[in-house]
Amino acid sequence: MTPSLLYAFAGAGLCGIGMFGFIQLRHLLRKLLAFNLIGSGTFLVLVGLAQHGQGPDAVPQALVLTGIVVSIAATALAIVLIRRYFHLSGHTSLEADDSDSGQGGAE
Amino acid sequence: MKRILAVTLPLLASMALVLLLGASLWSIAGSQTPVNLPELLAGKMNESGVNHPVTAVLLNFRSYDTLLEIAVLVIAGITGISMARTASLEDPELRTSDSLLYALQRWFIPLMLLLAGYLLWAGADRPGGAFQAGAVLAGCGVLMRLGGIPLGFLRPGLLLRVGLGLGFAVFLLVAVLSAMAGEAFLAYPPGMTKPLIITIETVLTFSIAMVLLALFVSAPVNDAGAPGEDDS
Amino acid sequence: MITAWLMAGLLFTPLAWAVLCLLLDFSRGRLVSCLGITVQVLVSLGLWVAVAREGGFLYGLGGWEAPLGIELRVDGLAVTFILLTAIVAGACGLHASVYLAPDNAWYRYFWPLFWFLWAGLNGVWLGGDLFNLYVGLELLSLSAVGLVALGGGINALRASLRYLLAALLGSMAYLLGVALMYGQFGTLSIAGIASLLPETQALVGPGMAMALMLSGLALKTALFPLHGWLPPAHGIAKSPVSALLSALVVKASFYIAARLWLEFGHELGSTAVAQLIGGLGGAAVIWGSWLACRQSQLKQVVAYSSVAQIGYLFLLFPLTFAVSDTASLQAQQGMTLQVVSHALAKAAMFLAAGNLILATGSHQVAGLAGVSHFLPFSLFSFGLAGVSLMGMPPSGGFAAKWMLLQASLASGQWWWIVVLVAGSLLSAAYVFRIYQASFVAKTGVDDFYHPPGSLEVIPLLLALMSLGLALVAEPLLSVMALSLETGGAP
Amino acid sequence: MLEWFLDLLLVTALLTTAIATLSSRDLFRAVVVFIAFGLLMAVAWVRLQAPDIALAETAIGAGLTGVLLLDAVSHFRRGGTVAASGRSDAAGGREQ
Repeated sequence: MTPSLLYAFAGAGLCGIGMFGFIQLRHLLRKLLAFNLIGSGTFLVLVGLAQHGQGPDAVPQALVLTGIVVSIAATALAIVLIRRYFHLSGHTSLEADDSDSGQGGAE
Repeated sequence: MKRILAVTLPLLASMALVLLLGASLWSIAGSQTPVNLPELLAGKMNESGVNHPVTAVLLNFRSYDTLLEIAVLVIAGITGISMARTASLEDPELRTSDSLLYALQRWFIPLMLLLAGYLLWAGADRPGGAFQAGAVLAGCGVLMRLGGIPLGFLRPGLLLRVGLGLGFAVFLLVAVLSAMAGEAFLAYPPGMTKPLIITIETVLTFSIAMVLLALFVSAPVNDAGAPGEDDS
Repeated sequence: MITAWLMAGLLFTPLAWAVLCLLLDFSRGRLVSCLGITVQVLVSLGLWVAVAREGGFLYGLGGWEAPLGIELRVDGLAVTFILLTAIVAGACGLHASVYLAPDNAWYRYFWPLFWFLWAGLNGVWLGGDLFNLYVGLELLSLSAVGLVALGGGINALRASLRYLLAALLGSMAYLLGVALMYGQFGTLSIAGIASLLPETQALVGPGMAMALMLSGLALKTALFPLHGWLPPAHGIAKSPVSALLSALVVKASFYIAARLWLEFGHELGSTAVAQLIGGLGGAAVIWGSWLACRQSQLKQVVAYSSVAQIGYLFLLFPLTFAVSDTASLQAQQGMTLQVVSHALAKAAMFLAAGNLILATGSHQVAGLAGVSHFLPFSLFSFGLAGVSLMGMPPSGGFAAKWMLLQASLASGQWWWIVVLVAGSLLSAAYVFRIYQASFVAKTGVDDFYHPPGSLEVIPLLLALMSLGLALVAEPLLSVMALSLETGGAP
Repeated sequence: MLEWFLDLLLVTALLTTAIATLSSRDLFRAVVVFIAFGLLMAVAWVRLQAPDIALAETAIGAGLTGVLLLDAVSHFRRGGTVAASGRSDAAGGREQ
């Protein structure tokens, strides 16, 4: 057991917490927070596990940097979509009451 | 009953996930990795053109990842500004007449600009680089915008789109030129590695900052009209 | 040497055109894109011919080899899918250039997203590195979400948000699997891991990694019961976009799952897992087709049909696990034919559906009344594509299902035959339902809008290709089978 | 020994803030706790000898995401300009 591995386990925990929130929560912004928690957990697992045996490893660190940028891009995009969705519909969750008419309908 | 089930099922599922993950982490930690990538990396560092291993991986060994990652950022930016209906950037709603913010602005913005420059410069040898510098630069812009300083270049227009694409375009150009000169896509010609990496990092810093700022600005705050509602 | 230029062109063109189109408005972007489509189709064709002649090769990006750098795996299957992408995406692009209204300010962003999508697809077909595939998948998903959201209406936004959340969760699960794989093996190269697997003792970690990656990819491929996000997104997007999504984007994540299964499945799979995935695929075939029969909106019918047709692909998993080599080969060939024929047929179907909606001004199946009399041409391409989906000879769908049937027989898994037959019957039902609606006589004069000829020709050509696929299946399959080992030239 | 203690403390804090982020009833608070989580993550990256990620996490993860999220929350609080009138449940983010 090394500190790195401890963080990897913490990452696993974060993934679980995030996963629960992602499924359970309705509010889109909260879902997004949960997704970010899963992301952080995954990154911790990636680096923590790789550095467990052999000390600092630049490759997973670079991967995590890439991953962070990708996930901020996704998060920011999601926020823009959520805001516009709220702006037009007044809903903050997908399971809105008009879902029966929401199937298709537009071209 | 249904409510309870709706809570317990995800709870059980995520607990199972954690347990399984923990077990596999424990199992993996017990064995040595058959490939020692850090050692390989250390052996090739002198060919990479920079002294900082993370930068070497990001912009040389795995530069294709970085190229695609910037593409992802640009996509997010494009979709962001496609949603944007900001009629005017000098919207009163956005201007915060907070004295604290004003003070923050006066002191922070020069400092942050300095920090961004340092991070960019440090990237080749020490922790730092385009992403961090770009993020700090974007933070600067956010502060300026919150303070009501009109950032004209963020108006959805050609200038903004040039800004979004510039870093990516330069990166891509370097990639394809090196493919023409050398043997493979993104294989920098020998001797040119360091200047090329520095160039890419500099333009990327600006582009990253632009994208992030565009996404912040493009949040549809003050538009009432739904554009072309569901027709084609 | 020529392959090096072709590879550079293949990687460069879509990305460069994306940036270029970002600077232009829709109409100019249309001109530039037509040029780009031509270039890309030629380059893809050139690469396909090169690989067909000389065999596949590995392409180290940046001049670095596998464990340290990223290697692209340019083999027969990959170049076939690249060519397929060039044909289908090119057709969708051309259709979109006429279909989308140039005066709508939103559509200036169509072309950049379209090109980024194409770049992502090529990246996924070629990817040989687990993490690079993750970035490629994200590129694909985000541009697809952007394209769905481009309409901007409430329903489009809801569909794209649902799509985005599903895609993000799927990629995160995949990335978590990648993290475990890296922790176990210290490398990200798929080929490298495959060569290390037989010597590995403790398989708990890689097994869990595999499970995570497969479930993430299944979510992104909309495998039953994780398909909830697909019909709204594919149904509400503009027709050329729906065609792209259904024909190509969902195949990308499936392709990765199939590659992982074929490379790692021997060590990490088990009969139970293989049968479970196959069972979900079978359920998708039945359930998707059943729901397709019950939709009242035209594009929803086509979207649910995608859920069903994707299900067939997952029969690959049980039909390649612990079976004879011939059965496994037949299943793989059936799978590739199914991907190709479904891509062509579904693109044709969505584009034709778009034309029909344009013509009738209605999204409802019932709104098609009178179409057969006044617009037989639009209906014809739709019907031809339907023939391939049903799996009637000599279509590509028939060849694919025939291969899968033979593989099921050869491996003694007769229960998949039931799925194949039931799926074909149900798909016949939903295709004929459309026909029936369009043959309802409508009194009065022809008040339909007649789409321009270029819109009509594109789906027709795609449908004909899908229909004639079985005739050229033999040479196609021989190229698809070219792996890196059979070739030799780098 | 002290380092182990610090690591354990940090891990506990990470998990606690994560749970607090998701269980907080008020959306604004949730975002604030999430920003705190991002800062703790940055410390964790320092402990993992990954200063690059620590910098990125502070600037991007905690900083920019935080600003974006806060901005969005305030937007929800104000209510949408078009359609939110009469839908008070959507504004505070309290429906679950």
